[in-house]
Amino acid sequence: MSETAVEKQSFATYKKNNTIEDGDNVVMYLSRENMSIIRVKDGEYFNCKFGSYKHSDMIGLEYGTKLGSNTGRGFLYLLYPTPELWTLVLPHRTQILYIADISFVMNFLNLKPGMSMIESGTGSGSFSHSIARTLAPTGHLYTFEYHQERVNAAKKEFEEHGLSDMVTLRCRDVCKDGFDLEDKVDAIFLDLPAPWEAVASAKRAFKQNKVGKICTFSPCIEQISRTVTALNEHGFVDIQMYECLIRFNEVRVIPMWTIDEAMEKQRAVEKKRKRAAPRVVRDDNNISTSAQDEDTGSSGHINKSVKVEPSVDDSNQSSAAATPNSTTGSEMEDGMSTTTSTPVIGSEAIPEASSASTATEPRERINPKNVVVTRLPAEQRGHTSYLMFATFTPASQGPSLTETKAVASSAK
Amino acid sequence: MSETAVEKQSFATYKKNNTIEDGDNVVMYLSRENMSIIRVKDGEYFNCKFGSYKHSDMIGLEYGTKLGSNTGRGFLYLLYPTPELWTLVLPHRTQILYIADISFVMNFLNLKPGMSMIESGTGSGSFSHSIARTLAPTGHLYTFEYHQERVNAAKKEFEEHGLSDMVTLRCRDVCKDGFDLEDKVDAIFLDLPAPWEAVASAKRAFKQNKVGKICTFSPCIEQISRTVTALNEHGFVDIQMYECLIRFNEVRVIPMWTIDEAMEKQRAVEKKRKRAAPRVVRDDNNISTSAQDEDTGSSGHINKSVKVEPSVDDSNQSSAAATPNSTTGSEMEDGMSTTTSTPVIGSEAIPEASSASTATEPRERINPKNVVVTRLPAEQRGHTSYLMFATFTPASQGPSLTETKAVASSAK
Amino acid sequence: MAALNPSDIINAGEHVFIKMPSDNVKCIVLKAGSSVSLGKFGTFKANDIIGHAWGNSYEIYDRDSKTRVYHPEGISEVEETANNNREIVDDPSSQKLTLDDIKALKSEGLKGELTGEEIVNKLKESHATFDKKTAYSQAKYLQKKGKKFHKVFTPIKPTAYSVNEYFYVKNPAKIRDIRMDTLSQLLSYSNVHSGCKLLVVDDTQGMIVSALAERMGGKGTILGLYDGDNPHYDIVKYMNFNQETLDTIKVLSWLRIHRPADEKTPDEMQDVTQLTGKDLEGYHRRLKAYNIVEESRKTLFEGNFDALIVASQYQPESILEKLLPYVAGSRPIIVYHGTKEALLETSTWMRKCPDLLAPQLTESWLRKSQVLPGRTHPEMSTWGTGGSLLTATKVIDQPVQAALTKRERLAMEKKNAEAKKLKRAREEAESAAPSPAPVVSAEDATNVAIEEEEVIMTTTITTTTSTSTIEPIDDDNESRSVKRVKQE
Amino acid sequence: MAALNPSDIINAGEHVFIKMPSDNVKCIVLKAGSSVSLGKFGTFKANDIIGHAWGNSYEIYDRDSKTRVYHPEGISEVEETANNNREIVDDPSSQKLTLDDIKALKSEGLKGELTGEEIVNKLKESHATFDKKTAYSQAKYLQKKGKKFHKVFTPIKPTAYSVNEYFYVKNPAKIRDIRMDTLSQLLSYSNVHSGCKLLVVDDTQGMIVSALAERMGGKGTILGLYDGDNPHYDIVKYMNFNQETLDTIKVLSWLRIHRPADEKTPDEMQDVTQLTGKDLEGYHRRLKAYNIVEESRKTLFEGNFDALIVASQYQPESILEKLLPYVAGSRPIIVYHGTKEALLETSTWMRKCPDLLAPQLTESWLRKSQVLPGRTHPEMSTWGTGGSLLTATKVIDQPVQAALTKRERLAMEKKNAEAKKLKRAREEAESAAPSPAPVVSAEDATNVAIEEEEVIMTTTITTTTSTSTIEPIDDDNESRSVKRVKQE
Repeated sequence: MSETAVEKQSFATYKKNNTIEDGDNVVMYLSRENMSIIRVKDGEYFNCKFGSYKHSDMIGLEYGTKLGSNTGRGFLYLLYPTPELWTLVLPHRTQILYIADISFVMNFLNLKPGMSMIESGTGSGSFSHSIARTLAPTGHLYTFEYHQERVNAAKKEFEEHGLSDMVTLRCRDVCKDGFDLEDKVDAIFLDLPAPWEAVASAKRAFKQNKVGKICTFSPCIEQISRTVTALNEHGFVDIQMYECLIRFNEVRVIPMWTIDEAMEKQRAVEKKRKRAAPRVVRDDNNISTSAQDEDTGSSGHINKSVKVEPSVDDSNQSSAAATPNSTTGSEMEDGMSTTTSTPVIGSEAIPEASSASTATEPRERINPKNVVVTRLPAEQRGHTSYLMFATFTPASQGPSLTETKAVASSAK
Repeated sequence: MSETAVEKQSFATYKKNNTIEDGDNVVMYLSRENMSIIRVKDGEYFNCKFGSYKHSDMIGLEYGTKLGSNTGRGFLYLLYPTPELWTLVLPHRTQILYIADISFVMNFLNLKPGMSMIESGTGSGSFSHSIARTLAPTGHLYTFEYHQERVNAAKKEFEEHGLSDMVTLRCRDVCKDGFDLEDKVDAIFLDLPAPWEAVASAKRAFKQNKVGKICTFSPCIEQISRTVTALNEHGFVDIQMYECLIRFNEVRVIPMWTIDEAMEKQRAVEKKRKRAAPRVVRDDNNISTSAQDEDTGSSGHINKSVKVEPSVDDSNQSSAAATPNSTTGSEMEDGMSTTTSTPVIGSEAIPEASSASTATEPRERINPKNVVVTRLPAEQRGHTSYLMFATFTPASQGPSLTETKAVASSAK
Repeated sequence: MAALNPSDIINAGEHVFIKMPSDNVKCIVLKAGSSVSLGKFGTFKANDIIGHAWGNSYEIYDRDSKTRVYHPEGISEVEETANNNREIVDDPSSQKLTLDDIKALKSEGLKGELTGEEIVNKLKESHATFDKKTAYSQAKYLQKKGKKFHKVFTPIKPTAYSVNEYFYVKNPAKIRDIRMDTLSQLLSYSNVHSGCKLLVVDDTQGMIVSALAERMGGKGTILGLYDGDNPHYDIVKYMNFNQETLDTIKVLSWLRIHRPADEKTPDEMQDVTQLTGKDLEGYHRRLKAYNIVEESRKTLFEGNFDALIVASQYQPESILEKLLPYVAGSRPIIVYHGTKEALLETSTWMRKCPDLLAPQLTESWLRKSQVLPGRTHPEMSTWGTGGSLLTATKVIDQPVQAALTKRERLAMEKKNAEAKKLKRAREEAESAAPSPAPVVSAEDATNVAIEEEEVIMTTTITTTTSTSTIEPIDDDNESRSVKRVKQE
Repeated sequence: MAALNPSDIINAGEHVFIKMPSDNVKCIVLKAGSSVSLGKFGTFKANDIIGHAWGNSYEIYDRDSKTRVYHPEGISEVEETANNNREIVDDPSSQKLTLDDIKALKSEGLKGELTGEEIVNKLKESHATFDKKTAYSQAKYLQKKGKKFHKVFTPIKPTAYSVNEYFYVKNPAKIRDIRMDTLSQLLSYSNVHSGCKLLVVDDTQGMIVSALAERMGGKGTILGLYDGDNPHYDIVKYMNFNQETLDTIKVLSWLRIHRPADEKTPDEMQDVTQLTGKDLEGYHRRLKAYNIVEESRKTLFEGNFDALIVASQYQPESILEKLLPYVAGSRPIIVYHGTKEALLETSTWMRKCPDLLAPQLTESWLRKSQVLPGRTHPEMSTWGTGGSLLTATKVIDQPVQAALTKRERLAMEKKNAEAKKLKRAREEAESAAPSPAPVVSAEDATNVAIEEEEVIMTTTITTTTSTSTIEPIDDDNESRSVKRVKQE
């Protein structure tokens, strides 16, 4: 827990007592995809499809506590609101910045307590919260937004989140009207459609006698060259461009049977099936010239009409069906609806019994080796923007100190 | 082995007998970083720093055989030259395409035996070999290069590699003079500084009554929009852009000790050390205000003057030093040269004996869990180019067949 | 006009992917004379596209399901304007038409009473803030609505690429996450070509077998080992292969590699001379099936395969151990798995195997970009896992010994010396050009301590080194330090 | 002018990174009055940069090691020309100057008799094919040569970013491969800020501790547990921290967390009243050291840490087991390792731990681009491994039970019903706008078989489910399906 925390809650630090009190913002964590933020008010309820939760039950609990719903059928966790959680629960008024970009930009710009910074536009305030936390308690954030409604919403949030002392929010079209700040800040972040229009004013806003860093955030490649040109023309140096993204892994445990174990298992299944019922294989739709064979259940050729359509689904792959029971693959598919009317080879005449017997086959007989694997789910967040960085150099301070001294001594 | 192979060696297929014969091209595989290609000639030698190899010793061997050097001190493997190996051994006359781009482009363009294709420019012939292999034996590659010297070199290679029957190589500035091919090809690949200049001629080269695919290969983002515009203007559809690269993993096995195992080990070391010699810790350069302590060997604060400079090198991390002997970390550093003169804390007074005793500590006492891990080495090949694909649509064939029939029947 | 192949034309009875206005792709089997419903986008007559070349898009333009070739207008350049969406609040109520109005429009569109353009124009006119949008947003809005209301569809030809893309997007687990780029690399590493002979264990529902068969063009042999009752090569049917190509694919059950002790030939089971009618027919069917299995066995035991490709749910090394002997020298061994982690143990196993050279574990990275003039950028969502490849080369291990007489060695050394001399002379000529500046060494800094970190050699360390012979040069340098490639 | 902090200025005695014309970076300790040699790029006087603000570049412009602030000309737009390098054969012999000529030029340059520009011009004039190069190649050639012959250097201020970049490029193994982006994410997940209290196990030579300390700005506490004789926090010294910040870093040996049975206090060892002179000094030194260890122990046992960050070569779960109790509720737990594979077991362990919420295993991806007008592209070589992060939140597990009286529930339900009504009304108002078209369903296709793959729910399956209570909603849906983000 923070030593300097005050008991008025702020997203920029923790509360010293780490206890939920009336008026606190609390993140209701149901699952990674289901989080929301509330302000605790005695007498109110938080309702979701997994149950109802009484605010007054939360008061006095330590942050992080698991809380049961009124019925006891559901539960959630009461989390302390951090800028990182805020990014996950905030109401989207615009595209927002996520942790990959937020983190990299803050690191590159070397943000730390006590610095002054410009952000434009404020947007949904996702990045603003992280900046404020990092500059707190002595630094300051100037944030600009041209959209009045967004300004109003953000203003309210900064107040409710205990950040308004260190954030100045202005409604302003910085591309047209500039920042109206001179010799003031250490770092500047521009998330604007045409950042090049704000570069001249940005230059004036930097503390003039020290080094400063600027970052522009542009999704499209066409924005890159115009920004570079503007930065170049205004004397910024060391232009660097990055893309950064995070890959969130799914972790699974899958069994790995050797082919011998799998075959042993399959032979056992086959034996049982033979005992249970004589096997008849039919393929009524088989219009090809190749043999229909009753004995092997397999033909040596693939024919146009062969329609085998097992779906290897995820659960198949990762647990149950990944045990060597793919012998029963086609039986299993019977349980799934297929929209084609083509019969599945070998599936018709197999009695239910055999499939059932497979299910009761003791799975423990052979122990597969388990392997922990990762998978990147499709549709993760990909590209967000190109991050362009440049350096503002302090005004040249005339001759260097040594030269000044030399001049002074020779003047003696 | 290939059934259709003829005994004249070709990079487009295997030899039926899979045997090295006089005149064959053979890849000398010494290591992944050290491969070269030779033409076997009785009486000659292949020389490298690991030994000399007599060509006549190779003749009659099966491809893939491990061959000892003349002295028996070195060996290499005799590999059959494939387009993939060629990419790794060819003389670079230009930037070349590597397997990631080659593979993806071939797949997207749906190359297969019997197709006709244009490639421009030929460059070092890296991609040409893969294309020829894939179109063989009935397809054809038209490849264009404006640089006469490169044309001459590639011509020789195509002949020596048994590809000249299916490759037409022309010295030509296709941007200025076009391909001079009409209604001829199924696919086109353009690796040119200004591919947009070749788009009009490319369009004419496609077989006019069927669908065709074009790919342009451009490293810079500024080339993208000009290419898109040209493709668009010439009626190409379904413009798609990709980047593809391969990540080559280093695989290692590292031991993973629990903290308890590590501490147990360390306590044992410490006990031994105490027995071996009384421990004296001195930090002569310590100009800070904090205590110099002889007993614990550690102080609770970090001071400006504390100079501990152990290098955790790779071998450390992966085998020997990753056993819990970091107790001896500072001793080990004594063996490494440091350019600073600052003494390393705790290293001076420790007798060599203790370090030696650590080394003889039986490592088997605790068995760490081994974990197989991967690492991406730095400086892998990164970006190569943006791959832009588009589709040539066949000329509209007037009214559809059904309409034609309808007209015919109503005319009756 | 160049002559067309049957595969250049849309044929009746084949599988066809239909890309719809929504960008969704549907797979249909195109039956001659049928009508194909695309749901709310309308219906077209199969015969309107059968017999045409692939590649065109079609618009359904009236109630009678008439289609015509649709020529897209192309993407037009849109410039940034001062009109920058500032005034727009995300508020669906800015659309003045009610939901019912829009439904009515849609149904008129379906009936063919309104064209797509007309509907979109109506929407546009009734959009309160449309004029305030930037030109770009306007274009985007119209494109979005246009896609929905224009009944344009595109038949896509099934190829290894398009089939792979279709399943990768729709159900990646079915094909065990193998993505177009990873598959393409597998094809390259396999050196598949017309006429080769491949040994394959394919648990990707035949995705890999399909791609290999396409590259062989009807010449050569693929022998697929399968477990379970049937080879699960569902994907093959989507490829519209002709019989010649289908005949290149042979299969053999893992359980029937070796003839089971109780397996009887049809002749052992029945005396053919005693059979008549239905029984005789059955005998001949069984005989044919039996012969096919026998032929597959023969193909396997003859060996000399040009590649071994394993994409299995089972432990890869247990499969490699069994199948490596059937592969010829200097041929690729490829193991695919949906996750890299599943190949780690196999990779260390490969290192210890004297018959395998240079195992290499790779993953592919693929990124698609949106290509719009003025708005080009990588896609905002990524592909998932694309799978991982472990590749190596089958080699013929043998003891190494000195092979030269003394006289031979002397002759060789003389020759080498001459070659070296020549090379040095060439290098000297080249070095006349300005050479790249070496890194400043610390020794130059005399007045100030320049701190140098120790430069430590990175080498790959494996716990268990190869059991065989010398092993000096080879794999222990896997840290494949690709030279920093500089772009002109 | 804004007031400057000491850290805004280059101070004597501090560590400074010097970026040289070759783009190589050297680390020096800047001693007042000294001369700093940059090897062949010349020598500068430390006092010429001491006391100046960071950020400028300097040119060494004559033999006397004089320096002046260097204003780069900026990158100028270069257009493609018809002159496309076609005639250029890669042949170093096109440079007509001999190696000796060039050496002479270099030494003249070193002596300050020729400026960088003059040397480059001489090279250019003597380059046979220079005029045939494209404008771009010409510019590139000049830039390349210019860098070599202009004696321009840039002092770079050590920050968590620049120090990290320096070591990541120079010796990534030293900092266990932690890259700037991964480190930045660790900082975010840790929620480090002024005044917080952190528990850290840092095997990255103090890279992580340094970055955390920078973000705390001298307020708060970092307690670092170390193994071995000393905390190996070498990186800390590069950061030029003031004493206030250094004082926020406390350390404690793993072996001394619990006072060993045989450990004696200085008072137990010696009777202070009996000591004089050197012995007394020794006693006080020992006492101070002892107190520092005691204070670190106290800091640990007081618990309530605001984060636990582990970057260790040892099995992470064995460390977490010991240290979790000291962390406050709703606080981040972060494990870093250079390889993802080393965290897999820890990840499954975390899933089973009732005190940890939502373990998440991530890797970062970073790509730098070359930014040159007309020639912008991602860099031609990639970064290596950047390490992997496993993060979770410390929670307070407790049995769950119904918490409402019947009357309370009724009141609540009434309230809910009203809220729902309101919400529905709002939704209806919104739905008047055109809704996105749903995907065409297969049922619409009557005449033709539209084949639909089964849509299968992807859920993460773990072999061992949580041992605790209900666990319904929580983690089993880790397949964090980020919605496809569309860019306007």
